[in-house]
Amino acid sequence: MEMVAAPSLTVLLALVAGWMTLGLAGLIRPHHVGLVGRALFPLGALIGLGVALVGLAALRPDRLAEQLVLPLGLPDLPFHLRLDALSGFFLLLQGAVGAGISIFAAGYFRAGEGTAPGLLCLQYHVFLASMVLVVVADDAYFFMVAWETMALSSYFLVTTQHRIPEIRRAGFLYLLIAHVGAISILLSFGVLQGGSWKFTFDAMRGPTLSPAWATVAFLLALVGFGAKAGLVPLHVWLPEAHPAAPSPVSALMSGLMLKTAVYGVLRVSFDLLHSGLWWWGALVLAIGLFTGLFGVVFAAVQTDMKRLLAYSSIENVGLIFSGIGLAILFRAFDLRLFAALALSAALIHTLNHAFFKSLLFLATGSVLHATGERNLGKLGGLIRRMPWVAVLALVGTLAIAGLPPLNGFVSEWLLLQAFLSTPRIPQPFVNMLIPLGAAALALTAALSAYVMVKFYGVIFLGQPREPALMKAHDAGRLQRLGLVWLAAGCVVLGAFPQLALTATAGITRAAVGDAVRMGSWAFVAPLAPGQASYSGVLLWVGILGVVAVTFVLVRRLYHGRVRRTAPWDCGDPWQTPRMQDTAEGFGQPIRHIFGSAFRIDRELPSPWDSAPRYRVQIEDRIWRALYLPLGRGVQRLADAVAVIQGGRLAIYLLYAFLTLIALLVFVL
Amino acid sequence: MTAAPLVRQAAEVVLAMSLAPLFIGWIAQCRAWLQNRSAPPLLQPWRTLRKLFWKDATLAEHASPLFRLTPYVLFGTMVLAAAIIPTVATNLPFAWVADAIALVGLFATARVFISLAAMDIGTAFGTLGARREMMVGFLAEPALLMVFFNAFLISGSTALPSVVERLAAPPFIIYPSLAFAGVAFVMVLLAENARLPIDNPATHLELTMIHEAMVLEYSARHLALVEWASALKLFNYACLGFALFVPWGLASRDSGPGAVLVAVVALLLKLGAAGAVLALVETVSAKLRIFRAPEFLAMAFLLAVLGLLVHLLLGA
Amino acid sequence: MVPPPSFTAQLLNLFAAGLLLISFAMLSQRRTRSLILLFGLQGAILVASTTLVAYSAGLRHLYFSAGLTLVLKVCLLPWILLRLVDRLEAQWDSEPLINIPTTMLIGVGLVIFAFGLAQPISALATTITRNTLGIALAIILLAFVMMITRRKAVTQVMGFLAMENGLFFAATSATYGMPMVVELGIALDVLVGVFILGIFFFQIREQFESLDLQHLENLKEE
Amino acid sequence: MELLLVLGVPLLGAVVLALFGARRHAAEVNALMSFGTLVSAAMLVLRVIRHGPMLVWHEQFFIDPFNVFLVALTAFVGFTTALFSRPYMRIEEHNGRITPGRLRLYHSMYQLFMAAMLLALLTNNMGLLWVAMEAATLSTVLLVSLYRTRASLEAAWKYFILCGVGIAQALFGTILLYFAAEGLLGGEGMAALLWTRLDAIKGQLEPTVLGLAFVFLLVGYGTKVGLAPLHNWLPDAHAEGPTPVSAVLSGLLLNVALYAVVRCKVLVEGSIQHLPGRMLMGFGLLSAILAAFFLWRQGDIKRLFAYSSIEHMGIVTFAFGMGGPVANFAALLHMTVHSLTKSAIFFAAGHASQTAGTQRIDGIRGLLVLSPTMGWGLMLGALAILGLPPFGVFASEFLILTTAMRDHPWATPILLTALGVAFAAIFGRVQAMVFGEIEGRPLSHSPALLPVFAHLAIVLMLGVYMPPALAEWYRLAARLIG
Repeated sequence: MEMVAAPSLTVLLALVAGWMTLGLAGLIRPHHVGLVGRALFPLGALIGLGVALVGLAALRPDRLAEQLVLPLGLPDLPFHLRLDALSGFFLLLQGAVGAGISIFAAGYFRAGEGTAPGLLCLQYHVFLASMVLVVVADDAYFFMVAWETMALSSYFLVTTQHRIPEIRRAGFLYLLIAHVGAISILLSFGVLQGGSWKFTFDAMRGPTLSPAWATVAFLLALVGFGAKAGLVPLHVWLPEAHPAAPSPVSALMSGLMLKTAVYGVLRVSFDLLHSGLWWWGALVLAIGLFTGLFGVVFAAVQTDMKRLLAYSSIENVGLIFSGIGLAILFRAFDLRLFAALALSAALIHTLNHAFFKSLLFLATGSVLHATGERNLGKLGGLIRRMPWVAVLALVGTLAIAGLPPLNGFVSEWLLLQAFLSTPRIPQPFVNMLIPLGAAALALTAALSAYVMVKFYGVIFLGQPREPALMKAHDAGRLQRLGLVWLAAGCVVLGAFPQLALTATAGITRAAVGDAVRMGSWAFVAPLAPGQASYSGVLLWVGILGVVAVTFVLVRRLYHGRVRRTAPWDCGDPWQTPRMQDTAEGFGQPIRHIFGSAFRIDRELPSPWDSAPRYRVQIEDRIWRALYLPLGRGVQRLADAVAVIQGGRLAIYLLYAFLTLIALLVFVL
Repeated sequence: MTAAPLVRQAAEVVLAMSLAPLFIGWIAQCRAWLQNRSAPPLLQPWRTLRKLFWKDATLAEHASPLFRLTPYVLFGTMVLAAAIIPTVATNLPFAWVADAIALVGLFATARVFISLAAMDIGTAFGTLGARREMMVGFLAEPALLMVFFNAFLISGSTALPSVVERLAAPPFIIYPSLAFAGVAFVMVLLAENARLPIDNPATHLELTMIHEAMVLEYSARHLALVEWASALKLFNYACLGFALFVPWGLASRDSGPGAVLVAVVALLLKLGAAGAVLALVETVSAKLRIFRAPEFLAMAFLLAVLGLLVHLLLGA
Repeated sequence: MVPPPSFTAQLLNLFAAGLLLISFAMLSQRRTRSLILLFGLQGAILVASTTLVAYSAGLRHLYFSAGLTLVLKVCLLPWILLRLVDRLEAQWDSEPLINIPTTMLIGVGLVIFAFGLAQPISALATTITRNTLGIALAIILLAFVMMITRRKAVTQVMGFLAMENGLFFAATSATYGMPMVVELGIALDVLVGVFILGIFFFQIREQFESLDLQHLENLKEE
Repeated sequence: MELLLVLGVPLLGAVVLALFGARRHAAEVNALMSFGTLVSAAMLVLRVIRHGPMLVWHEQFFIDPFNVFLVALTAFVGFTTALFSRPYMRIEEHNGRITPGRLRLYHSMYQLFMAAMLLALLTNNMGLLWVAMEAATLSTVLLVSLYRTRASLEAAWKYFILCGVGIAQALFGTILLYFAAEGLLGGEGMAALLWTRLDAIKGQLEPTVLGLAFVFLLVGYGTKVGLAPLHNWLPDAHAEGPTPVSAVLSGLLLNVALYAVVRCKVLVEGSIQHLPGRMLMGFGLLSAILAAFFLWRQGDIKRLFAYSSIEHMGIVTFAFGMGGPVANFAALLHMTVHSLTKSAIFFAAGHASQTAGTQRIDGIRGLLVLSPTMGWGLMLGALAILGLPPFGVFASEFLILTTAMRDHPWATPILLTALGVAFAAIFGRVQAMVFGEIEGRPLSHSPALLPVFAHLAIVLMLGVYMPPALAEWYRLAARLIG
């Protein structure tokens, strides 16, 4: 049977099964941290590497898609699996990043409040496994099963500390939105199967739907996957759930799970719906850009480091989706090369974000362990106490800030290149509006640098804001290993972007029928050599070279004498740590400039009070504008409906009577 | 590839490094003259640098390695930028390593590093300066990108050499969009290089300062590198302006040493003029309140976008 | 020998009219005792009509069901109910939820509706008792209204039983009765039902000190 | 033979328990009898699988895939519920809520109820069907009022009156059916009441009469299905009766009533094409959406899940209304998984409320900490009933929703709203009960959580793997319903 035909899928299934067994093994001795931490999680990391290799193998250009059918599932709809370039890319992402996170987690989880480590291990590996299955599922039912299993396992991981009400609330909101999104995806599949009653993706690729139905399917899918990805206005769960979860889980959710939503959108809009209307692209582009700007602006005013990262995830998802939107737009006008460029940009940013966002979340995890603090206002100066974490976090910070020569810059560069190609679009309004889009993109990128300076500066630099921080300790060996792995990923992808670019070639060829030009070993020149080129590795060489040379020269020609004294600070004699900018202070310009975006309530100290306190709370307008009214509306309806159950028997009989009469009239 | 291009590259970098402080000096002179003060000598910045290099460095006791590394990074990025921007000739090997967008990225890297360094000591002034620098930065960077986009749309390329050659190539065409872009560019330049009306390079101990507040804790060779880097930054911006708006006179790919000489002369003339103009602008304009800065830069940003729209509308 | 079908039909229609009349009377009646008596009377007429149908159509099993009805609805149920009422001192029903004239008006409307509904059907009935279906339907609907408007448990049950009568009438007159097994089953169910109701009455009494349905309005969505 | 056993065992049980129900081992006897029923039902199933549909006893009984699978389901859930009721009732007795005398009543009525439902399922005679339904009502009325509290009496009274009136309508509907058929099949004997006969000639039946008949039958049996707005008895009866009774009411009685409705629909659709389907869809949607909003403001754990039953019955009814092989298949599957899951939930919820000493949701907290198995049982059950994969409920909802999306797109927003609101309502409450700080004390007898996980395991299996035999069986049934 097909088993033979699909070697790598078989291997993949074996790996997944391995994860499952690891998880179950955790249940043998749920409270034994040594077993779980020292044995199971590292093994899980190894399996992750295996998954990455399978993905890599699937990315080879000459590779055809593998298919496999399992004897499970619904009677007429057994589980179908399929491994093509797109799934391969995401497998690579999940495997590589997941491995790093698992290693870190091995050193992170410890017994104590909340779920037992063993159970945690089970949920964790089920989560990983379900994500892998999502990207190889090849029929609607299996996809949905894997998809919801993913949501469910992550929900249990989020609510590990279920005794804390906020965390319960976060988990509830998360699962609710995830579920509604899932139903919407399901309906989209219902449209896609086009009356063939076959829910395999193969069957869906076949029929070309009428534009109206196709639009319905696309929009439903966009809503469903957008809810998972955190597109505004479906983002509200994200800043609640990510901080609530243990840091490795936040890393998984932000780095891997959000990406499955990206995968879903790509699968539906480029594979199942093989043609699209141009305004879909415009819509996705607009939503993406707005989400990006929204996310980064809110990230800038956060005071909780994990919330800050969560909002920055929203931003990056926005950037990814703007890339996807551009790709759809270009495809609609049959500008294949540019579509390929935009798509590659989106994919590469997906990969990059997985690396640096997980890195940063894990770093916050170490900080959390070392200090027990999540509030930026109580951190600071940790670079001296925990150098390892600080240095590795710096890499992540620079990467996510989109600075050359790290990987974050590459994808933004590609995205801007794609934007620059938009004048080719034969649609006056669109290419009039695109410049604004490019502007928004640029603003977002610049703001993310602002956010990251705040993030890094307040946590690691300056003077410790609390005396307790002096006792902070650096991360353990396993944690370091995980961080190093991810940081290395950022550096390598920054130095050799063409690796990632070649990886996406197969995907874009399948999706839009073209791939970007590869350039040479050192250079990236996606469109044409003379037109735009970038070389990460040479930039590295250049900067390091110049720095080294300058350093040596300065030492040689002059001297390296250094005197340590108290900071000068314009001769201001007494300085306390409280004099440095707080997180709120650092966010102040943003509050000033984008004031209309927030709902701010502030407590300003009066000139007379002896112990002046300043408190500011930033709220999301969308929550108040959309979700609270929704909740209130449902409540009101529920109250109205409750009247029906009024408790009086005569009235109940009356209902029955009237129903009878009504039906009789109906049939009359 | 042969050694010749590398030599040319090196020569150009050295030229930039040596001219940058002089350019600062020249602006100072012009300002002095415009304000009827006796001008400092042209070489003053060079002297300052030399003096600073010889001094003993003083560091705050809890300064982290990042703090000590930053000046070198700043200097490195700026030198690299100088290597990318075509100041004299367009056929530079390194120019292909990073295009204009990457150049903006480089500037951003420098900005981030200096801000981090400023926060490292954890003094009131440092963090305040860092915050303001980043604010100006995130407003200026998009504007700068938009300015570039104008040129990109005309030349259909983001690689500076191609841009320059396309713009400089005869016949001479007037691009109305570039007019908008030019104004925007000047505004960005002022903001990015801590000039009036955003920042005042001449002041200290003032709650309004930005750049100076960040480098307060630096001394001796570190300070020297920082200052030199900022001089280079200004120089780079100036050269960028030349490349985009008055690209004439640069030596193109296939031109002999004669052309190079012409180019150098042209560069000097341009620098002279630019310095004078800068000085004039700085003299006539008063320092803005820090929260006027967003408006100022938003204006620049909008001008640039307007330029884009004009270009798309007129197709030129 | 056999009387002309037309005459039987007329008689049957007469009975039917009587039943309808009685259900109107029940609808307007406030005293529980007389309600029960009326119910007995209704049962009696039912028996008469059933025997008539049985005789005219010569169906043996209808005699059985007539007998069953006689025992159950004319003797047993009224007797039980009367005893209950005496034991529970529940002779008087308080003012119904809707006042009597309005109820009457609604009743008339329902009768018209029922007839209108039954018209096309009875047209294709094969039996001599074609027109009675509409009346049966009317009786059922009237009983329904009665259950809705009454406040005391006992009277509500009376309504229930009246409805049951209507059903029985429909069964016998329109279709010459259901098969025997079914008849027995139905009768059994009704009997058991009434017994359970009796138990209920006492339990409700001991819990609420009255059979007033207002006490039974606590379970609701607050 | 098997048939005799299936009907006889529970009847025997009823008698035996009526006589000795107060003894110490009554509960075990109860479980034993239910087990006997299960075994004989299994034999019957095997027989049907081997020899196909069968007509016995002068066609009085008719077993086809449609009802035989319901028989198996009923017997199974009846058995597990008996297992569960053993410790549950012991605890109730220990808490002094009921006396041994009442226990006797409880056990015998339980068996009687089983017998009635099985009869309703197996009979081929529409009249007997009606009788059996009425019998089921009467037996459960006594079960609902078992505690003799004001609330339980009120609930039982409403249940009795509403269902009694409803069932009366059903009878009138049956009479009309008979009336329509006797012209063709002759009044003699019961041919005109036999479903198989009617099914054979359904094409020729008079549409107007059938229309009327269907209305009465739908209102009548629909009252027992709990279709809004005829549902008012349901939450009260579920909340005030003993939990095992709630379990069988939700898990079985509703199914049986729906079974009756569907049988009638099949007949009526012979001469009227779309009307019945439309009515069912309308009722289904209305029930689903109303129930969802009722869920939103529930304070009582058993009422909560009672309303969720209304919602799911609505969904199933909607699916039957849509008709067609896929929808019917999905509806049957949904009936199965719903009754399994819902009874499991009631088991867990019953023990939970015993632990907390209250049915108020805000009185139940931290089950996960107090008793992990109970907590997980409730949590997983709730997740399953909310249609989260890989549980089987999702499988059926998947099919129903996709079908609706293709054939009746206008209905999907309503379903989407209903499912979303229901999810928010139920999940929020369950989470609050399962998680959080501890409240409550351990139980006097060890709770029976085996049934809970047994049911959930089956539901889980149906979600990821359906035995081919079962699937084939569903397909046959779906085809029968047409």
